[in-house]
Amino acid sequence: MNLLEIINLTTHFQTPDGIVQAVDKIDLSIREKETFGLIGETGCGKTVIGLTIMRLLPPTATVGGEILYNGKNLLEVSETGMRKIRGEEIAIILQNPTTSLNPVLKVGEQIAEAIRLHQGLNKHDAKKKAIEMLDSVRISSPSRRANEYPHKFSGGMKQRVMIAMGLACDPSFIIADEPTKGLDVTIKAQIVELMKEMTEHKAMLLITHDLGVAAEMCDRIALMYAGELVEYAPLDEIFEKPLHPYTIGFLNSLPKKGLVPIPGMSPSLINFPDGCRFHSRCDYATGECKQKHPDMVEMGNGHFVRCFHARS
Amino acid sequence: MFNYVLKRILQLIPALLIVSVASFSIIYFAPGDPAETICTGPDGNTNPESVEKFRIEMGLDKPLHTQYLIWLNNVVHGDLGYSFRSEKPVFEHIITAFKATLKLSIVSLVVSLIIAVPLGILSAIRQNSLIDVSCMVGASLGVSMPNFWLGLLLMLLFGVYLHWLPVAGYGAGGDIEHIILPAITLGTGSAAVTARLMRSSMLEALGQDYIQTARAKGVPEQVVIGKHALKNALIPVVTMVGLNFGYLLNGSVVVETIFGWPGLGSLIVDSINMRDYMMVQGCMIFVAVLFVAVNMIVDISYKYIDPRIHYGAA
Amino acid sequence: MAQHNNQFMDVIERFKESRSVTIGATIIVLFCLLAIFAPQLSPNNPTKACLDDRLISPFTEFRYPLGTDHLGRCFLSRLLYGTRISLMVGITVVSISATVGIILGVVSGYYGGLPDALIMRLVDATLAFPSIFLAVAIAGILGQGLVSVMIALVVVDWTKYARVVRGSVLSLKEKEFIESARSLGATDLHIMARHILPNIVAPIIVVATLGMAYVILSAAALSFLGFGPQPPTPEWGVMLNAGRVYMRTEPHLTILPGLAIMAMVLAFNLLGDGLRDILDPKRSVIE
Amino acid sequence: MLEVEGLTKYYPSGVIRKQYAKAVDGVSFKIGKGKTLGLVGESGCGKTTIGRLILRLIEPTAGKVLFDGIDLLALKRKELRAIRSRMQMIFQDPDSSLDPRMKIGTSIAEPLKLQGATPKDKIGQKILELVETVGLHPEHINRYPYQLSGGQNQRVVLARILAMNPDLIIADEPTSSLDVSVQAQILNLMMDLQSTFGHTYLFITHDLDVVRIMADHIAVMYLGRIVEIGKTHDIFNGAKHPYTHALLSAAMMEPAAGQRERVILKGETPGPTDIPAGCRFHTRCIRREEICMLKDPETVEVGDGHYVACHFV
Repeated sequence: MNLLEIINLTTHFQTPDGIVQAVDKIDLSIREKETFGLIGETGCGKTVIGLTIMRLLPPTATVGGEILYNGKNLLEVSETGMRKIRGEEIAIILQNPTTSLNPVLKVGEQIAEAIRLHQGLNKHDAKKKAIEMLDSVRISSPSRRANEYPHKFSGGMKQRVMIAMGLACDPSFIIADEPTKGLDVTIKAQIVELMKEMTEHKAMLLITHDLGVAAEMCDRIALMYAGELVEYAPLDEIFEKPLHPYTIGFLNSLPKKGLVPIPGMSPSLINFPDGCRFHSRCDYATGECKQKHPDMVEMGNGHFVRCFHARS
Repeated sequence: MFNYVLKRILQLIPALLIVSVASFSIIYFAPGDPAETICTGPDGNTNPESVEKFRIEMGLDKPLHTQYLIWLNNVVHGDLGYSFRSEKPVFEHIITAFKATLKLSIVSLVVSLIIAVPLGILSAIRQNSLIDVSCMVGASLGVSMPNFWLGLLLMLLFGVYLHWLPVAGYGAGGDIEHIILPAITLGTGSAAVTARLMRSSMLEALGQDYIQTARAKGVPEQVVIGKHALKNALIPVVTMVGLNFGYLLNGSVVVETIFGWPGLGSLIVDSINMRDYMMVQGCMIFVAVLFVAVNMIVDISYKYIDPRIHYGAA
Repeated sequence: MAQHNNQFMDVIERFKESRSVTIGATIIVLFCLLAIFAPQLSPNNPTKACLDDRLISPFTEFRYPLGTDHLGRCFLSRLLYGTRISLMVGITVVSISATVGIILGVVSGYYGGLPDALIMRLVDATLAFPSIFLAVAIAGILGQGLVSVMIALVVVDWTKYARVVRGSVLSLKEKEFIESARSLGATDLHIMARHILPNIVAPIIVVATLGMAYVILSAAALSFLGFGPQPPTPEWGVMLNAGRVYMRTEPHLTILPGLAIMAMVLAFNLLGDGLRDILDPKRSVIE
Repeated sequence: MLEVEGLTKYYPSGVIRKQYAKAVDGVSFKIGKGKTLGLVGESGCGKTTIGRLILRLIEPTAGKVLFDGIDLLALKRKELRAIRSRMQMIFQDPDSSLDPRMKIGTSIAEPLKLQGATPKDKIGQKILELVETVGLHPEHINRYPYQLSGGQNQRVVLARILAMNPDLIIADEPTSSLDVSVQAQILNLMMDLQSTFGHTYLFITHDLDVVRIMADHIAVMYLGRIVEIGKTHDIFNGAKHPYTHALLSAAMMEPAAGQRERVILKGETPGPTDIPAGCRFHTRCIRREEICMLKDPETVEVGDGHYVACHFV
């Protein structure tokens, strides 16, 4: 059963330089209790997908397509209805915990706020619950810490607070946007461990550029390039049988896999090249790739790829 | 915290010393011999004998640095000398004038905040709307308007043509009718500055990531603005109140002169025109110490407003 | 962003987009033209008194389009010549205080240590006085005249530049490109001239433009209070002060000079605010 | 080529009670000519400070830096300026490494002009050569840094450095702000340049996977001190310090790696102002015993050029 189903989703931004097609005709579905990894490099549009699901986009954005959550199209829900869903049913852990916590509100209050809003607890009980949440994300002496301001917390601890805040109302679906960005290696390992444990029975969309983190946490992985998905498959398939040249190139450019670079740069989201968006950087590109835009095709085993040459 | 206050006070000492030297030297830069200047009666006559007596009495025959130290010692003990016009202690005059200035400043400050803060917030949340544009045009005009001109125009309209309010004067201890026009004149500039600052800091706060966090929690938009954004946006505005005090003191020079308000501003202008240099000297050092103290208090009080500021070792 | 190979063109592009820059710059250009061509545009000698023609109202006599003041001097001519004085005071004070402030600010920020401590204490001491109080005291002691007003304003104004420049230099010093210039073996002088100065031009331009507004307004205030130039000089603040006696019967003597001051100050404020938005590092061409 | 001995930098703090932040606390290592030493550690461990100390961009509190046999810390300002051209640094953030108001070409020309060895009329040609060497197009010469991507700017930085023809290059996290595919491009370029020009590298990073490919030797830092140093192969196959173990196991990859044993450190790194007594790692160490809290461990040699500072080796 799919908890979330995204059909033909398009998010465009109006800017002075032209229309930024951050998300372009994306289809994907997330099952219950599944962790789905969305991987891509800077500026490929992956963060926008999370914000689109939450309907947290600036007014310059136009969205098309459908986002079905439990069969209900989130793009048609009223703003009030959406407010009830945010935090209670779907939570997002935004990237960059340092700027995502309000500097002038106490940490406990920031967690308790969501609890008060959605669960109708009074101030005292909500605070007690907030302290429990801090404890569950392993923050030592949580009742003292709840009364402190965010600047007293280290980067790793702020990320724990963000996780506690996201999970405070026990949502059934979590979007985590680059939860380990900027953290030291040993702290990153702690956070990954914590998130695995805390979200075991929840569905999650993990947005990241870090394949290692995705490999640790995800059941399925999708790769995003220039506003569209180019490949998605169960975790093992991606690592053992990558089919799209971008996926192969991405894997090979990792230091562990020999540091073989992909030549060139990603295109800007304003003008895409004709044909396959990857053709100018691709070793396998043929005349067909320069003219026609490939569709997503299933290769069996739930493995989808957007490439004319995937079978060969 | 204690360390910080101590450090701030220690930092002020060199600046205050320079201030004191500057104020002390006013008498020496003033045209004419200070003793003669001081002993010149309102009729313009000087008595050489009394000048000589005064010289010795005031220690003016001693070397300059000794004179300075004597003077500084007196100042520290609150003795700013005597006004030659009234022959009363300078300090007494200053305190009386300061009370009038304080009254005027507080009323202007309150008026300007009441107008500026809500308008600034409204402009920010309705960015580029008619309200926003007209507020900001108004603010630009307010900042650029010479306050002596505004004062005269208000006087002309409400005092001369409409007879609603007294044209000038202090009334019986600065009563309501008398304070309205000078307070509006004085408050306009700071209201304009505050409204712009309120708007821009609100806009900045609304663009921060934590606003997104609050919305993602399902917090209603009024609460996002009223709690999450406003608390942050007010910090620079409160800082401004400290700066505003300097702004108001500056404005008081002109506004008090126009409206005949017997505060520090008109005191210093009158004293200069009357060549009452002891008084000028006293005013300068008083105003400087006052201004520095206010700035320091504002600085320290940030700690209570902005939890991000550490007053630690660094 | 449009890919100009020229930063200058990018900035020009943004100038055109900014309404406040357009309006401000237009008014300033107009005032400059009025100042330059004041002799040609003035119908009469601005300082020539004619007691027979005292206190003529505007638009009543062809000879005096905007009427005359209490000494029978042509008010339009006086206003036109006043443009010259205000602009001259503004430019002189701003250029002197900016030069002093930039030099001291760069030295203070770049070298730190003792020079920094000395300069900053001097700044602290100057800022310990509310600026108009200090200016009034200085101008009052130096005696009436345009020069004392200008000296007083320079004494007050230089700190602004010193502080802005010092702050910018301190934050630039943290930037890796300064470190890398040092590791290329560049001398301090080379770094200051080639890397630091070009990068602080933007904030200085903004401060100087807003500084023009401040100086013009303050000079008018000091003149209004009687510390400025002596009577025949057509200075707006002086004219306003002279006119207030006749406020009841001839309000134009008060209103017109005030409007002129406000228009000029507003123009510089608009230009400065617009420039600040354009040159703001957060959205600047250096992204 | 480079020999560092007991390098130390304390930052004083506190108005009344003097405290010291021990950013770098007695660090020693050597790098042979044409070799690469990878300096690995987490944020705040002092690795970045070391790079700047070697170039004397900041003055060390104590210690010795020998560059090609010359004691850098004994040099006067002028002599230092002359020798600095032989040591260059590449920084983490390519965008702030270039003067935003200078065109790319001007930036690359600056070192040539400062050095004065290239005749004026040859400078243009030399710039073209350099631009080509680092894989940029000649059309980039007239652009400004904000018009290029992070990876391209990092290439410009490399071109500038090549213009100086240095012996030693200190690379401070040169790719940590770049995407993996771009990181691979830059690292490959750096390795190519090294094999062409014979540069010596001090490669500072938090990423063990990167140094595994780049470095001949690896030094692992924790709170201002090197806790383990050795040949890359020895560190990856026979790490002795528990902190190195933790770093190695925290580097994640691939589901196929199987359920290998994962060491997850508890807690966070203390700040440089309150370095724990005894072994500075004891607060987070899984092998901690009483002695660790009492005694700072000596650095002992456990193999050919492999040194470890731990009581249990």
